[in-house]
Formats: sequence, structure tokens, C-alpha cells
Amino acid sequence: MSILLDASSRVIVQGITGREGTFHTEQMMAMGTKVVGGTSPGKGGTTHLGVPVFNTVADAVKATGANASGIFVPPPFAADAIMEAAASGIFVPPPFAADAIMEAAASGIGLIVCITEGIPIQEMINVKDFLRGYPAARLIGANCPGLITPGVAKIGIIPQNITSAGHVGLVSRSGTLTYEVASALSASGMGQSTIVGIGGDPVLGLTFRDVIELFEQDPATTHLVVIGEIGGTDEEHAAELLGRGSRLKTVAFISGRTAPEGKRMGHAGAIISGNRGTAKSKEEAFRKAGVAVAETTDEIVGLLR
Amino acid sequence: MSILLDASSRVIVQGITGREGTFHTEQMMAMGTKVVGGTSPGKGGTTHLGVPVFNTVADAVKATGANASGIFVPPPFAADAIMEAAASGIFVPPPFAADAIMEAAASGIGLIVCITEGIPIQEMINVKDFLRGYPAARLIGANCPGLITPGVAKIGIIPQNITSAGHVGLVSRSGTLTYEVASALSASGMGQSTIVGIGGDPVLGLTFRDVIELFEQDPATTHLVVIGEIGGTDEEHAAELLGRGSRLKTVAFISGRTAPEGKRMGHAGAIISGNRGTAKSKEEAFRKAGVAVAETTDEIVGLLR
Amino acid sequence: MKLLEYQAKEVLASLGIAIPPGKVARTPDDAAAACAELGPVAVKAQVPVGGRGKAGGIKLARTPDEARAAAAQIIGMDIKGFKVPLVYCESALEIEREIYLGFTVDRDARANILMLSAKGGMEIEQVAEESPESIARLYPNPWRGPLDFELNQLVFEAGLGEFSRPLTSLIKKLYRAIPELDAVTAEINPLVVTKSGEVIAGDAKLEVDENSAWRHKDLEQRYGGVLEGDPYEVEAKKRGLTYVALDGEIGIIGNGAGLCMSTLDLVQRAGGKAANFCDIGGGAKAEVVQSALAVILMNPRVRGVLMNVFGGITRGDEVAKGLVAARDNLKMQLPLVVRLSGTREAEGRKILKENGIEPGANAWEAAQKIVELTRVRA
Amino acid sequence: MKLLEYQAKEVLASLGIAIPPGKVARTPDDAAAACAELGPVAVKAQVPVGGRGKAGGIKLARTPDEARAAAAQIIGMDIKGFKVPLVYCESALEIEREIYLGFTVDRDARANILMLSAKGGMEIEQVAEESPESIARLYPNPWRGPLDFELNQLVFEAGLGEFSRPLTSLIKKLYRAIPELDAVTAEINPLVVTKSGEVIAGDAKLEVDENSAWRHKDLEQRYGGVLEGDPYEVEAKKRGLTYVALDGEIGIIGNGAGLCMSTLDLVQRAGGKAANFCDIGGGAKAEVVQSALAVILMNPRVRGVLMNVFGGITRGDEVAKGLVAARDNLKMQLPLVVRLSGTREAEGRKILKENGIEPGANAWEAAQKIVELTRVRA
Repeated sequence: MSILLDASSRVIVQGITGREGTFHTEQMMAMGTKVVGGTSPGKGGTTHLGVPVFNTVADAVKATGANASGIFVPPPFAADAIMEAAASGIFVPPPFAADAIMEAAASGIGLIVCITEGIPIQEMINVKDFLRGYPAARLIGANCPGLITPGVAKIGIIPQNITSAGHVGLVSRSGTLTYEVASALSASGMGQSTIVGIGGDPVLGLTFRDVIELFEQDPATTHLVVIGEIGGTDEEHAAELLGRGSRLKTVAFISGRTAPEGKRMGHAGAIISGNRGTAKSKEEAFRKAGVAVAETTDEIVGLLR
Repeated sequence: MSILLDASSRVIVQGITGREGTFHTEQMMAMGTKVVGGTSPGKGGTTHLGVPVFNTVADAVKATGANASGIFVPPPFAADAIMEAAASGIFVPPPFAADAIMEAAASGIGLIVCITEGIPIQEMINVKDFLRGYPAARLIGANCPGLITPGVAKIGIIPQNITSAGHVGLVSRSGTLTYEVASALSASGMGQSTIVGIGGDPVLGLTFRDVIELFEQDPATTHLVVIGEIGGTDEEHAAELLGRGSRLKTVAFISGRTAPEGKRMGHAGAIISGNRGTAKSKEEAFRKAGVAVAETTDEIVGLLR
Repeated sequence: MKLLEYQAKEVLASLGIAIPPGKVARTPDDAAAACAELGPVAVKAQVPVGGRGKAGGIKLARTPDEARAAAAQIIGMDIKGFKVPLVYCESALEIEREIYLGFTVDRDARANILMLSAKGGMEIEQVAEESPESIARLYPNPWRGPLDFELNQLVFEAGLGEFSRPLTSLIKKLYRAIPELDAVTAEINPLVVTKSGEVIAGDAKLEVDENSAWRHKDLEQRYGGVLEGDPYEVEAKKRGLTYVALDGEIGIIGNGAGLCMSTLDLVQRAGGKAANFCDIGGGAKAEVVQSALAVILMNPRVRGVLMNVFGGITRGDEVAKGLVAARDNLKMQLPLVVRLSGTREAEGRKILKENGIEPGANAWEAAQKIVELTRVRA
Repeated sequence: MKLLEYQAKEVLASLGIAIPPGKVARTPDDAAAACAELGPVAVKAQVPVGGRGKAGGIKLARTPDEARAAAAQIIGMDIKGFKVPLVYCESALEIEREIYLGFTVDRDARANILMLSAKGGMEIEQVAEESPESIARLYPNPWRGPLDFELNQLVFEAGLGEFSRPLTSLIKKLYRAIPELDAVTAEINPLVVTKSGEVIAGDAKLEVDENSAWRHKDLEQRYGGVLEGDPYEVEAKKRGLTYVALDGEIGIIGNGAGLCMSTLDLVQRAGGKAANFCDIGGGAKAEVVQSALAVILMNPRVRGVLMNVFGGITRGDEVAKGLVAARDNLKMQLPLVVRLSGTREAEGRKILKENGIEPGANAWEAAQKIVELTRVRA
């Protein structure tokens, strides 16, 4: 069992013909993910990696019954260069990742995983509002490694070889720390039900709380690892949820306890967040909720047993 | 009985301290309408016509429990002049009628009646989309005479003296023709349950269909008069509804049969409306639905008996 | 406000859309000079109606002499009631493909609709009737405007995917006419793909909301005076009145579009014909009534005036006062029939009677009376 | 990108917001000239951090001589790690009232929040803590922006109804910084109501999203070079790297913010201290690794480098190739400890071994090893 993604998920890849899209689609297919197609405007009707390519997500959904999507389109600053190239006649895919998320939601995709980093915050705020009109659409990311249900399927870039199937739910804001911890868990014989990298951007899709609620309802998940970072108050909210009672044995880790404080310019941020958002505040929130807090990633496995 | 407006309706007037607002609020009060307050930014805390004035609709709703609103704020072009005056230090109310509609909806008002004419079409399109977020809010108008439940209450500018209580539902796109017909009905002893002037703008709140559906559900309404105009296809849609079966004895009248055809410039309008929208198309639609069609307003009473 | 082709194209250019080189010519010599500068041109009548081509309002000219001759024929020509004030001389395009692109307000949907079709050119209305599926449609959210993916879908749905990038970009520019100009309709038909792959507006139609004119005084200043039209309409517009010129002999004043239209219907039914009508609208004051009567009477064909006012916002006493003052100031001698009801009706009727104007009992009676009075005098 | 006060004010002025007359001065003589022109001025240090006033970075000057003296004191001063590059000489305002106005991204709400308070001035954070209800808040819909009635509500809620019209207008102008500049934070504190009733920005803070910098190259060109800051940071920025200067002796390269931060934590736990860190991000190619190492080594305090890479998008073989090439090209002699895992980990480790670099077993071991190696050499 797992959350969000299982053997029945029918996945398309937006930006499948690009370099990153191609590489990671191959990886996804190699572990058995049911990739049913991809999009690349102008390449509709062709085949790539053995699956059909469509001009729009709507076309792909209609033809393949896809219900999940991975987004590998370039970020806007890269798109800028591509658009300049476009002026010279080269056909290119729609360049904006934020737009790709909205397209997926409007086309009926239920699970949208956006790997692209560098999306402007204001565009993501627009996307979040747009998604209110599509309550069935769940977004993971952007700027995230995606998710993997070990041995079954993945959307994104989490390497399968460091994961193993089991009962630990893992949710993380950091890409590389996720790999670090998954690897340690696997090495210790603690497999994972699903690993979800929610991404590190200030404005993102599913939050810690959202993912933890799903793990709570997944009978196959018995343990939980939460990997947070300084900044924002999502960890505090997650701690509050766990404090209200949880059936999961949970360990939390917060990175950045020795990171230099960002030099603040104005007061606006402080007015809305007060003293929350520091590693200390987050660790205290978890401890108060009865959750074990690891001081290094190496401690996680021991605390989780 | 009646639709939309009855003795329990608690009405506020947006723009109550203005010239038109004052005059028509007096008229509304004179016939017994429960006007519980009004708004005029900057005049909050004062009293006008014996009711409290608030700075915002939200304040008014909180203090008075208002559930209906009449909007008498100036149209934008008038507002322009007011804003120039404002630059010289005179305090003025928020000038935009479209904004006033959105404020009313966001503040929880259930029945919003906008009398103001001259609202730009694109602003009304924005308003219509905004109102999707407030499904409980019903808008009548803009650019309409409002509605009256004779002998009970009114919001707007329909003169009470030409109306009388009874069983005819009257719904109309034209302001003055409404008076004409109400007057003739009253003179013939055929009182009205509620008279609704939906307004003549291309983009408006409740349509013929919406209002007719309400009349169908009102046991006190036994007869129906529909007064349409050339342009648009709302009359055709209303006819279609009535054609599916109605318990109301109905007469329709369309004005503009001899009006000169507007000189068309592009094709866009024709592509979407085809041959519909003419007086002939509307009259035929009603006849096809089994509804009597009056050729002059004077014929309406005779056909309705 | 409907813009002429050259005006609409200037606006499109300001939004970043490519247009062919062109020059306005007010005289045949201007047209010759334009052709000398631009090379072969189309000489196009500038009128705010469709069907110019069929009416002979567009001629090709290869030389300045041909352009002079074409302009001489076209300037001053009457096209569907519009006297052609000037021509637009425009370089001919090397057409590879013609596309239809437009947006307008869809009253049924209470929204803007964007339409795109690979079957551009003159016969788009026929296309709409015969193969509606070949016109791709999009209803953009009004606050968001069309999104990139929506435009991409539109372009592919229209079968124009090969031009996805330039079309998407161009449609976004065209759509800026809504927030920037309060446009209610814009059309580019044909939108031309040239042999060299450029996408250029071959024709352009643009209508701006009259209710927003106060926000766009620059447009009015720049383009307002070009079309002369009916001189009484021009005068009415200056006075801020809604006036429509017709071709009968009875002047009509009413309040509200519905009442004005039904008054026209009644006059025609009574056997008469309206010379014009003037809608004094809601809340009309004494000065407005006077102003309206003055404009109505400017037309020497008018043999009598029917005034039909039913008061809501408009107050009967003010209407009556205005009418009496206007009649006296204008020393009006023609028959005047008045139907006045509604708010302050009694006060209004009293004023009329005290000043020797008999109010009519109802609209139909009033219509019959004015037709009779004007017929007797004929 | 955080703009300095004078830069932010230039931007506000371009959005139509009133600012006091002011001039930038790079030398004391410039400041004297500015005062001669403007009359009495405040001489204000331009640094992208708060608390300038308390640090002695703002002085009043009534005469050119006073302005010269003030500028001489302030220019070059260190304020919270920033060397003051220039001062802004600004006419003093006749303050009637001080208001707080700002917007920022509320991460919890995933939305922009607008804040307005009648209690403007220096102590707004204290106000937020002690009487949060005195700060009125609004979350505008991102597609619509703040609507008139919402701003009217905000202004009255803040108890500033008497200034409703000018404040509403000003807030709408400020909010344009979002669509036009991709601003993520803007503050005017104090927003000054002068004795003559004008509303003027007394101070200004503006931060533009780094992710949108490519859309606003004009800002970068205009303001990018003013702040000198850490020379290695400047160099890293030129190379498009995320680099942070610290004050220890171990250089750190990692991929991903979380991994970099936890590497810092591990080094500190092992008893060492980082000199800097460089996040080579996702999908880092060989050239990026080389570029990062070069920048890390520029700082002479660096006595060894710890590289901690766990590959997702980043491919281990490319990282390893880049590292080997970089070490060779840069003739690097310092200790280098590498922890490499993830995608193409085996290939990467193989390359490292073949080139004489022993990959560390795990991050904690690697951290301990680099601390040991650099300590031995000390």
C-alpha cells in the first residue's frame, strides 16, 4: 500500500521530449511506472520512448485516461532563452511550468508533480488560486524531487536504488536530504511506503499536514519521518496536527540549525510570522507534540525503531 | 406572496446620502420597505433619513442584519468628475457601481439591486465572474428600475402608485415599458405579485429564465407578463423554458420590431448569435412555446385575461 | 465607438501586432503620393460597416495614377448610409494563408469569447453556419485573461498548431485591447500568414464600449471627428444625448430604450413614420428635455413631436418644466403631443396644462394624435 | 534582490507614488551640493538592512557643511556587515502623521498579504506583538488584485477612514509592484501624511523575486552594481551560483539547500566551522562543479573542502568528472573530502577512485574527516 501513487496510476510526462524529461521518464519506466504518454506541443502524433506524444494535456487525458502527471518543462528563465530561439523559427514547448500545472489541473489530472525549480513566487500564488477551482487536483512541488512508492512507481527524480518497499512514510522539504534519509532507512532494513518530496519553495502544493493526513489513512504506513527546514511555519502546523493524536511512530528532523540568519530588510515578514520559522521553534513544536526530534540525519533510524 | 422581496427583507441602500439615493430611499420607506441602514464611506456613525449610515457594507450587515441592498452609487463617468473634486479634498463615496455590487456580495447580501446605468460591459463581466464565488447572492440589474412587491416593499425606482397587489408576475428588460404595463394591469384590476425590472444591459444579473423559475415556484403568482426587447437571446431561452411546461398564463411582448437594424461592422457577433436576437425570432420562439404574443403593450391586458 | 480600419490598425500596432505599411489619404492626390511611396497598394474605403469590398469600396492600384483614380472614385461614395470620408492605401501582402481571429462579448455566456479559425477571409459567417466546429472557441476568465495553455489548446483545436508560438503571442496582444481600451469587439479577418512566415493583420475591426469612453478620451480626441455622419447625431452626441436619425417626419422623445422603441412601433402602427428619436434616459432633468427638443427640431423634415415619458427616476414635474421652457425658448410652432406618467405625474400634468399643453391619455392615443396632426398639415 | 531605499523610492515614483525630493551622494562633497540645492536634509546610509537609525546611519543636516560632515561619517561605515557605499540626502518632511503600509508573501496562506496600520514608524514589530488588531490585513485575490471596496474596508479597519481616497489610490499603485516587478515584499514605513495633507513615502523597502530577475534585467542593470558586498559572493553571482560567505575555514559544496544546511550542521557538530558554502543545485553539470570549486577556493581562509552530493537530477558521474577536472585545472593542493551518492553513484565513485579521490562513506564520516584534516594542518 501507499499514498497518492500506486500501480494503477496512469502517468503522463509534460515536457517528455526534453533532455530532463527523457532521462527521468526512462528512469520512471524502468521501475515499472505506468507512463501512458507525454506532451510536447507541435509533436502531437509522434511517439517518444514508446509512448504517444500529444500537443496538449487535454488530448493526452482523452486518449490515454491519464490521472497523474509529472512536469519537467523548463523554468521561465530558461524558457526566455528558448523563446528567443523560437523567434528564429524553432518550435518549442510552452515554456512556463506554472502554466503547465494549470493545464494539468484544467485537463482533469488528479496528481500533478512539478519538478521544475525557479518558478517565480507570484506565479505560484496565481497557480494556488487557480487550483481552488479544481479541488480534485493535488499538486506536489514545484521545485521538488517528486514522489516514489518503492518497487511500484515514481513520478519525479528520486533514485529508486536507494529506496525499498516497507512501512515508513517519508515526507520532506529537501530533495537531497530525502535521498540521504531514504538511503539510511533502506540500509537499515526499514522500507518505505511512499516518499514524498514536497519541495522547498515558499509557495507550494501539498504541505506537510496534507501529506501526513494521507499517511494517517494509509494502513500500510506505520512509521513516519518528517524532514523540515528553517523558514515558514509548515513544520509547526504539522507538529500541531501530530500533537492531536497520531497512530504513526514519528521522527522529525530540521536542517539549518546553524545556518546564518538571513539579513532582514523590512518588518512585513516579522509581523506575520513573529518568532516562528526558526529551527528551534520547529523542533520545540515537534517535541511539544510528543514527536522525537533527530539532531542529525544519522540519528533518525535509531529513533524510529 | 411574492418572489425575492417581502415584508421580512432587511434593506440597505448603498449610496444612501446621494441625491438619487436619498430621493428613492424616501420613496422606498414611504411604501413600508424595511430600510435598515445605508452606506456612504466617511459618513459612518451618522444618521440619514432616520437610519444609520455605515462606511462599508460589511459594517452595515453586521450592525443591522441586512440581507438585501439597493445600489444608487454614481456610474463611473460621473465618478470621474467626483474624483477630480476629491483631489481638492472633498470626501466622496467609492464611485464604482461594479465595485459596490461586489462589496455587497462579499458582505453576505443575498439580494443586490443595482440601479446605476452606464457600467462598462467589461466591468460587468468581471462582476459576473466574481459573483460565482458567492452563489447565494442574486443580482438584479444593473441599469434597471429594480423590483417591487406591490403594497409591501420595493428596492429601486418603480413608482408604487402605478402598481397594485395581485397575482401577475411581471418581468421586463425595459424600465419605462414596465411602468407602462404595470399601470395598465393595475387600471384593469389585475394586481401584481412582484414586478422585476432585470435591466437592459448586455451583461446583467438575473435573466428572464431565472426570474420565471422563481415565479413558477411562487403559489401567489398565476399569470406572467414578459417584456422583452430586440438583441441578445435571453427571450429565446425564456421561451424555451416556458415551452417545456408552465402553470402560468403568460403573455410576451417584444419592443423594437420597427427599430432600425444596428449597422454591423464585424462578423464576431453573427458567428455566435446567428439569426437569433431579432424581434421576429423572439416572437416566434414564444409562439412556438405556446405563449401569447402582444403586438402593442395595450394588447397585453386583453390577452392575459 | 466603432473604429475605422486604419484607426483599429493603429491601435493594434500600439499593442505590438504587425500591420502592413499603409497611409491615410483624404484626397486623390494623397492617394497617389501614398502609392508612390509604398508601391502597389489596396485603396480601401474607411467606413464602420462590413461589406466594403462588395460595394466597390476596395480597389487595387499598381501606380500612383491608378491610386489617384481609385481614391477619386471611392472618396465620397455612399456605403450602407456612410459617406466615405477618406481611404487607406495599404501595401499588398503576399498571402500564404488567411486566418480568422476575433473576440466579442457573448451575451448568453455573460463573458468574452475568443474565436480562431483556419478558414479566414470574407465568408466566415457562412463557415460558422455550415461547419461551426471549424471555429475554435475560448471563454477566458475575465480577471485572468487567456492563459498560455488555453491559447495553445485553442490554436491546436483550430488546426493551426504549426503557428502555435506566433499565434499565441499575437492573441495575447490582441486581448490587451480589453483591459487597455475596454474593447467589446475586435476582429482580424483575415489574419494573414505571409509567404515569408510573418503573421500580419490584413484587416481590423475594433469597437470600444461607449460606457467607458470617459476612460479613453485620447481615442475620442484622435478619431472622434473623422466620420461626419448625420449632423444632428453629431450635435446630439456633443450634448450627451442618445439620438438616432430615421427617415420619417415625426420627432420622438422618450425615456428608456424600450419605451422609445415601442413608441416607434406605435407610430408606425398608427400610420406615421419617425424622423428621429431621442432617449432622454433615466433621471433626465429640465435642461436635458430642453436640449433634446432643440436637437429634434433641428431637422427640417420634422412636422410634429411626440413625447412619451413614463417617470421612474425621471420626475414628471421636471420633464414638464423643461418642456414648457424649451417650447417657449425655441418658439416652437409645430404640433406637440405629450404622454406623461409616473413619478410626480400629477405635478407634471398640472404644469403642462397651466402652460397650454394637453397631456395625452395613453401612449397609443398619443401616437394616433401626433400622426393625425402631422398628416393634416401635410 | 533587495533594493536600497533610494532605489525603492525611484521605483515607487515610477508607479506614481509621491516621494520627498532627494539626491544620491557618493562623496561628502556630493552631499554638501545636495543640501545646497534641497535645503535641510536627512543624510541616510543606503544599506539593505533595517535598523540604520539606531546604528547611526541617519543624520540631519541643516547646512551643506553639516551634510558634508554627516556623509563623511556615514559613507564607508559598517552597518550589520554592509559597508555603506553611498548616502541619500532627502528633504525633511513636515510630519502630521505616520502610517505603516506594506505587503509581503504570507507563506502560510500561500498568498500576498497587505497590511496597513495607523501606528506607523519604527516600532511596528512591537505593535504587531502587543496589539495585532491595530494592523489591518487584506489578502487580495492574486488575479484580481485588491478591489476598491476591499481597500476601503482595509482603510476603515485601520482607523484611517479620513484618508480613504488618497490611501486607496496609493495602495493600488504600490500593489502594481507585483505585476510589474514581481515584488515579493514592499514596505513604506513611515508613510507620512504631511501637515499640508499630502501622503508621501518617508522610507521605502522593496524586494524583487530572484526567480523573476530574467524578466527585470533593467533593474539588475540599473541597481545591480551599487552594493559591493563580499567579493566572492559577487563572483559567485556572476557565475550563477548560490554562494554564502561564512567565517570559518572549511569550504562546502553541496546540492540542494537542505543538504547544504545539514552539512553545515554536521561540520559544526564535528567541531569545525564553514568558510562558505556553495549550492550547486539540481541538474548540476561538470562545468558547474568546476566553477563552484574555483569560487570556494578563492577565499584564502579555506583550508580544505567538503563536497556533499546526493544525486537526483544531479548525476554522480558528471559531478565526479567535474570535480576531477576542476582539481587538476586549479592545481588544488588542499584536502578534499567527497561524499557522493544517488543517481549514477557507482559510475561517479569509480571516476573519483580512478583519479585518486577517495569518496567518503557517509556524510557524518565525511564531515569528521574534513574537520580532522583541516585541524591537523592548522
